[in-house]
Formats: sequence, C-alpha cells, structure tokens
Amino acid sequence: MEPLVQFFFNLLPFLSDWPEWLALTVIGVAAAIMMFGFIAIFALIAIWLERKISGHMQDRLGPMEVGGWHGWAQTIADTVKLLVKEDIIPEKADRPLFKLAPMIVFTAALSGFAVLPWSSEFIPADLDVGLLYILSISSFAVIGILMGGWSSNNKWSLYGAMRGVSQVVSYEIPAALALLAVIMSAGTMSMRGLVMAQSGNILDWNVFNFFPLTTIAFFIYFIASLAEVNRTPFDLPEGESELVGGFHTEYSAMRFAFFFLGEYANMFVVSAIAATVFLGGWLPPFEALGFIPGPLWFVGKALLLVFVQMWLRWTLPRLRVDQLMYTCWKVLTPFSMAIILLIGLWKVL
Amino acid sequence: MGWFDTHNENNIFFGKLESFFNWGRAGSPWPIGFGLACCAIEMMATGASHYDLDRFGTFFRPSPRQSDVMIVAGTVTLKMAPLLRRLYEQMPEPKYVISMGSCANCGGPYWRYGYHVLKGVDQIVPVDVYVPGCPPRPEALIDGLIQLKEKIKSGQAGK
Amino acid sequence: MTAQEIHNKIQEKFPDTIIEFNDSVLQPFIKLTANQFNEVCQFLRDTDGLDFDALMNLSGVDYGEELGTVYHLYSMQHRHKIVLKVNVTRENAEIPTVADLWRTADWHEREVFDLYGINFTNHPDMRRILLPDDWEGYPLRKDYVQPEVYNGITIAHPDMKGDSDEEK
Amino acid sequence: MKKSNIPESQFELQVPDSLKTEEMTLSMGPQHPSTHGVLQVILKTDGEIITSAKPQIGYLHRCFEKHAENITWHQVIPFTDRLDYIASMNNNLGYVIGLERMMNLEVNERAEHLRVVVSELNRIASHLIALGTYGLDIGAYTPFLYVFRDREKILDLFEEICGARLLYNYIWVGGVAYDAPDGWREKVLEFCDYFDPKVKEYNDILTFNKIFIERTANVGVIPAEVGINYGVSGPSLRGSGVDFDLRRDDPYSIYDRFDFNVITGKGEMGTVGDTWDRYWVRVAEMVESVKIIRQALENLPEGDAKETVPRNIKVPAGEYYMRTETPRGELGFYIISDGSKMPNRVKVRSPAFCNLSVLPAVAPGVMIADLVAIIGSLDIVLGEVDR
Repeated sequence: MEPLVQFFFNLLPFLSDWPEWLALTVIGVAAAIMMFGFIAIFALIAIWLERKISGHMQDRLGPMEVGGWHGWAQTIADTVKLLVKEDIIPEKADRPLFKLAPMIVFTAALSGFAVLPWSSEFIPADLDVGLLYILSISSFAVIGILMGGWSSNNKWSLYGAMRGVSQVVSYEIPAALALLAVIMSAGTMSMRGLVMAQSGNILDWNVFNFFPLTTIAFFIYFIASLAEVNRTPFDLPEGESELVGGFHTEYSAMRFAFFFLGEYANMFVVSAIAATVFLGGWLPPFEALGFIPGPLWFVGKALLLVFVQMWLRWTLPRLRVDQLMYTCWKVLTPFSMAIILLIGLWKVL
Repeated sequence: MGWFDTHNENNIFFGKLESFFNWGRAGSPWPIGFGLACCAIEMMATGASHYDLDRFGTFFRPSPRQSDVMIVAGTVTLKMAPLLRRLYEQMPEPKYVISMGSCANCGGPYWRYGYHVLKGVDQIVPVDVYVPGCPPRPEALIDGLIQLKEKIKSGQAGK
Repeated sequence: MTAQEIHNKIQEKFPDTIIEFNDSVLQPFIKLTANQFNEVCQFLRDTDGLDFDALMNLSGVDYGEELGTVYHLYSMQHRHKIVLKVNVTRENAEIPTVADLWRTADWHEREVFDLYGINFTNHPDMRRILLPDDWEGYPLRKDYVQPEVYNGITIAHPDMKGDSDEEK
Repeated sequence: MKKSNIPESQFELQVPDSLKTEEMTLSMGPQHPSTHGVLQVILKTDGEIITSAKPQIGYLHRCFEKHAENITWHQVIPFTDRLDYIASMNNNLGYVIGLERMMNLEVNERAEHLRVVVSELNRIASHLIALGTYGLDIGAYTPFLYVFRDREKILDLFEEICGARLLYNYIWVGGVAYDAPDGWREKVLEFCDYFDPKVKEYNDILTFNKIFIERTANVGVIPAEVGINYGVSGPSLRGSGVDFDLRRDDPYSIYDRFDFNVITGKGEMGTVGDTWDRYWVRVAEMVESVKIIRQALENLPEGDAKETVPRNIKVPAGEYYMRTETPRGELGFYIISDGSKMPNRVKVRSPAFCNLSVLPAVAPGVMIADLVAIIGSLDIVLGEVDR
C-alpha cells in the first residue's frame, strides 16, 4: 500500500471503512490541497524573506511597515492586491494559450511535490522512478514559459521565452547526469530508496559518499538547477535590464502571481531534490540529533539551499546567452559525464 | 474595480471586504519606474539604501502591466506625452499617478519658454498626488507616497 | 600652429574662399564661403601640420539678417584650435555637410537643421533629431513664435497669457 | 585608417546564406529599464544579434538654448544645473568660467579651491551612479545600492554647503554662492578617508567579478580614431587609450596646480577600448578625484569666497567657446554676447550627445545584452543629450 494512504488511514481510521475509490479520491484531493497550501504559504514566507534578506545584504531594511512587526504582512498585502487587480489580456494575444501558460507553469511546479519524501512515512507518491518523474515533470514548465512568451505577442516576451526554452532544455542534461551519478551509486531511483541509502551520519550522505566525485556532482546539479528555475546568474528569460520583464512582461494581476508562485515553488522543488539526493533528505546529520522530526530536517535542508539561491541572486551579475550555453555544454556536461565514468569505474573495481 | 464598487453600498460584508482590499492596495503600491529627468535620480535615491522605499512595500517593476502607481518623475515633453499616456493605459486598474517635481506638476522652470515642454502632466493623465520641489527631496516623495496610501485606504484614489 | 598660420595655409590653397579673418578676439575665427566649405575642411583635417582630427563643436547661430554655423576645430595631435564660420541667408540656408569628414557632425548638423532650419547638402540622413517629425517651424530662430497647440495638447501655461518679455 | 573616411559600421556580420532569416525590428525604450532615461533605440535584430541600432533622442528636449536667450546671464546658471543633472557642479563651472573669461574676471583663491572641491566631489558622485547603474545593466543589483549609500554622504556635504541635494546653483560668476560652513573642510576630509576603502569594496563585488569581466571585456570596442572622429570624450575616450584630459591639457580654474594621473584604458581584461576599460577608467578616476580634493583642501586659503560682482552683470560683446571636463567628457559652452544683460546665444556641446552618437557604429554584430552593456558604459544622461 502507498505510504501516503497508510499515513491517512492511520491519521483518520474511519477512512478505511469507506469504499476504496472514495477513500483514495478524498486522500488524493486532501494531499493536493495540502501541497497547494504548503506552496502558497512557502511562497508568502519566501518572498518576504527574500526581500528581507536582500534588504539586509544591501544595507537597508526591506519591508517594515505593512502589518506591523518587520512588515510581516507585506506579501499578504501584495497577494490581496494582485487578486483584485484588473486582469489584462492584450488584444492581439493568443487568448487560450495566454490563459493556459501560468497554469502550466504552476502545475508543473505543483506536480513536482508529488514525490518529495518529507519523512519515511509521508511521501505523497513513492514511485520506483521518482527521480525520473521529477526530472521529466520539471521540464514541463518550460512549455508554459514558451506559451506565455509566444502568446503575449510582445517581442520582449518572445525573446524571454526563447531564451527560457534553450536554457532549460540545455541545463536539463547536466542536471540529469549529475543525478545519474548518485543513482548509480545508490542503485535506485526511488526518492525513498535514495534517502534510505544514505542512512548513518553526515559522512554517509551522498554528497560525501564518493568524495570528491559526488561533491562535484552536487555542485553541478545545484548550478544547473539555478538555471532551470531562472535564478541569477541565469535569469536571462526575465532579465529586467534587457528584456523588461521577459516572458511575463504582458501578464498582470493573478496570472502574473501564478508565474511568481510557480517560480518560488520550483525553487523549493529543486532544492528539495538536492536535499533528498545529496544531503540525506529527512535524516539528521548525527544520530544524536534524531529526536528532531524528519520533515523538519528535510524542510530545513531545502530552505538552506533556497537561501543560497537568494544569496547568489543578490551577489552575481547575469550571464550572456552564449556564455550560458558555453557553461552548460562545455563545462558542466563534460564534467558530469566524467563523474559518471569515474563512479562507474569505482563501482566496477 | 467593477462589481464590488457598485455593490458595496449599505452592505457591511462588502464594505469590510472593500476596506480589506484597499488595505492590500495601499500596502503594496508597485510603481513603474518612469524616470524622465532630474527627479528620476532622486526617485532612485529614494528607492536605494538610505531611504529605502521597500520599507513601505514599494518596489519598482519594469513592466507597466505589473505596476499600480506611475511616478512621473521629471519633465514631460510633447514628444514623450503620447507615450506616457500609452504606458498609463497599459497599467491595470486600479492605478494611481504621483506627479513628482515641479516639471511634472506645471512645467517647472520651463513654464515660460519651454516650447517643447508639457505644462503639467495632469493634462495627459489624472493625478492623485502632487509632490512639489525641484527636485523634491526623497522625504517629500515618501510623504507623497504615504499621502497616496491614505487616499487609497479611504477609497478616494484612482477614481 | 597659430591662427594666422592656419589662415595663411588656407589662403594659399583656396585663395577666394576666405571672407574675413579676425585675430584680435578671444578665439580667432575665419569666415568662409559656403561653396567650397567641405573641401576646406577636408584640407584642414588631412594636411600634415594641421591635422584637425576633432570637431569640438558645431553650432547654429541666428544673427538677425543671416543664419550661420560655427565650427570649433581641434587637433589632438598638435593641440591647436581654430574657429570656422559660414553664413547663409535666411531664404537660401544651405551649407555643405562635413558629416563625411567628422562623423560627430552627423548629429550636430541634424540638430542645427532641427532648430535653425539650415539644410546641410549631401548629409546622409537630414531629419529632425530632437523635436518630433511633425513639428512646424525652427524654434531657435529669433523670429520663432511659440505655437499654442501641438497635436491637441496646449503648450502655453495658463499663467503665461498676456505678459511680455520686457517686464523684467 | 586616419586619412580615409570612417565607414558607418566597423563590424561586418558573418552569417552563412543558408541561415539568413528575416530581421526583427525592435523598439527599445523610451521607457526601458536600461536606457538610462528616455532614450529610444530602434534595433534591427537577427535572433539575439543586432544588425543595426538607431538611437532616437529628443524625448527630454527642454529647450535650454531658447531659455538662455531670454533670461539674464545669472539666471542661466540654474538651467545649466538641469542639463547634466547628475553632475550639476561641473556644468555650473563650465558656464561660469566661460563668462569670467569673457569678462576677464579674476576669482579669489578660496572660491577657486572650493569650486575644485565641489566639482571633484560631484565627479565622484556621478561616477558612482555610472558604476551602480552599470551593475544594474549587467544584472547585479546590489552594487547599485552600495554606491547610492556612499553617494548620500556626498549629497550631505553638498546640502551643507549650498542647501540642495541634486541641483545646486552654487558656482556663480565671480565666486561661489555661499562660503563653506565651519567644519565642512574636516567633513570632506573625513569622507575622503571613508571613501578610499569603499573603492575596494566595489572592485570586489563588481569590477573583478568573473561574470562581470566576461560580460564586459571585448565588448563594444571603440578604437581611438573612431572615438575621436565621433567626438567621444571624457572617460569614454580615455577608455580607448587616448591620454587626453581637459583638466590637464587645456587647464581651467586652478587644475594645473594639482598632481593627479590621467587614467586611460589599457585593455587589461580584453581589448583596449572595450566596455570594461571605460568602466575601469571611471573607477580609477574616483581615486584621482579624492587625491585632488585632498590637495585642494590642504591649501584651502582663508578669505571670502562669495561672488565679487553684482547679479545683474553685462558681459562685453564677443564670443567664447569654453570647454571643461565633466564626468561625461568635454562639456562646451559656446557663448555669444552682444553686450546686453541677456545672452544672445548659448550653445551647449554636450558630451553625452556626442558619446551616444557612436552607438550606431559599435552596435552592429553584438547581442542585445551587449548593447545594454555598451549604452551603460557610455554613461549618458538624457538631460544633456536632449538639452
């Protein structure tokens, strides 16, 4: 039985008396709503945090007024405002595509949450090919970006979309190859199995397992994931100084908010994958810290990586398109291939 | 704007909701960075570390589609006026305009011989708050923004 | 090289193009006729010893009866300057371009055209540069009258009605 | 090269015939985050690569020259502030020195020293904005806020000496508007001590950042002859390796008394005259400005710095072309007087106008991201381009 279903049956025993199809539907919907709620709350906090963090890095304070204490209600006010704002669809836009694009971007991000292992019990879907699923579903978002950029009928949006597609498609490869190195060493593609393979203390985590090979693989994955979620220094699809707003130039109100939400959800997903695959998922670094529940470790590790992403964003300039491709094809991809080869050799010997 | 505005009379629920919406609008006025001239430098200075507009939930958006406030910072010329109007129309409702500096208010020092200067941006777009000065100090702009927030909260702005 | 020497060199090569040479003012100038102007400039730029490789400034002037352009030349190599002047009538305001010699003159000449209405012959792209394309008149001419309305926009400030320049 | 006419474009685009596709016309600006105001550039692009770029200016044409012909000599000074609103002191200085030379007027020593100090302070403030916005163009947001933090300190000094933050109207014919208040000199010296280590901070976060160098080196190369021919001046020309600074080579005020280096681009990270060189000239010039300020304050004489002539001056008939070195380059005022209380003609030769005119020559063949870098490195101020 799926661990998720088991989890819900334990939580609400009366569900097991219901017909199976009803119980499964209820559980599925409940899990989806929980994930959506998590994303919404995470995005609210992450955006507020990003503004505070960037503020303090830049000798200023960030939001201070709205809601009182350190502007805690800032993102809530932003959301309320975006909710009631006029929703503009440009006259010359391709209306169905224009409306669909933000949903696709957000759905892709949401689907990624399906296989994240929050703890040994709570995994919405423990697929045998969890990692493969997440890799394929995350590249789905790029279709949304392309649709949004194309349908806006704005030249800057089109540039953003084209850049976005070429970037995400390219960076999928080093990201997947870096993950493959770990899959080879762990011998499984199930997210749960990957974490289980790392049990022990911090030195058994994959990032230190085949030192230094997997450490390099971790960095490759992290860099490639930055590109996949369009964060600086790879924020070319929405590069403000070049493309005004990039692919979402023409989006206003809630549709724009969904792009934003999708971006932050994606940030969490890629960080969570890195945390799962390389940093031991829900496992504590030392046995002695085992009293802290697994989900906290998992979320903590993911948030640490999210913080690093924000940190980089406020530090680094942006690459140019050709340099972006150079980094991908001539630096990251060969390195990750070499790592796979070396790990293969290691395994064989 | 729209349905809520026509149905919030004499209705406690919608009245409360409307004031909640206004709280949201007042809490996050995102301006379009519409730097035209000298005042734009002071606008940048206001947004930067020392004065930090982000404290009030304000950060500059490059695209008019995602912004609520247009801060007209600087001299509007006749060549620029139609483009200013177009950008204003690209902004989604509800939208507000802050006219920053004497030039945007009335032509400023160019009021007499400025054959190519628009004498007051209110000829082109409706203005909610005028900030005087040439250029206004950052404190003045912040005050203008707070005035706008008060206006939004009381439901008078952008109409 | 002094202004006198520069004047002599031009005089030698183009005997009947110099109208006036004034060495007694702060910055000595040479007034030239319009017809050979481009050739004179080419001579000034390309002759060894003169080497005027930089056009510092090009300005239009309204002298009342006549319009004119003033060229401030500078040699980065020899660090000497000269001022050239060309006057034209208001009715037939045409001067040969020097945009082929100094590319910076391209925009400067367009500006003079825009504000004074002096036409530069053989210029690659003689359009208005500062004002909109549908603007009427040449604002920096002394007889220019400020229009009331442009494309439906009132230009005059409401307080401006009736007062005159002389009240100061 | 020198004797021939400079062609329109220095770079030929190499694209095989089989890949030729339709060009896209793109209007960048007048409201665009990286056009530094209201510049519009009409781009023709082939994918990401630009085949032609035509700047459209005039969106900020505020009729300075018309105003100058209708107001008194002294009233023009505040209007010069508004030309290059980032470096107003330098604009005041150019116009006022032009008038003083026409009137053959001597200015007392204290005023001369104060003029140099405020001009150099303003040069630092202007270069700081150039740095910050350039970082913004390249995609680095934080340096922008760092430079504004330090610029505020300069503005505080200005506020103390003349009461204004941005447009000062401080340098008047025959002197300065107000003498420096007590303790101002010490505060400026304090600022100099504060500022020196900050340059290292900018270098750490931006100048020597690997990505920044990758983005700016070998991009938008302006060869020296092309630069001179297009009238490029100031840091943009010095970035091309031309050792020319009006403060040294055509001295005005008391600049000939100070010891400072003229910084030129040496192609340390790529080719001489690329955008990195132009950027680097500005960074290094700030250090030189601090040097000049220190020297000027060291020998700051006592006395009265206020202006010595009445406000209602009459300039003797004649004409003069006065050029000074502003942070953007050679700012020239061509002043014609007919002896009356109002100027007959004041023409501004604006450095940003000429610097911008080189854009069509260097833009073809670069990418959109590079174009943004090139415009940023020319450091234009639209108030001055359009006047």
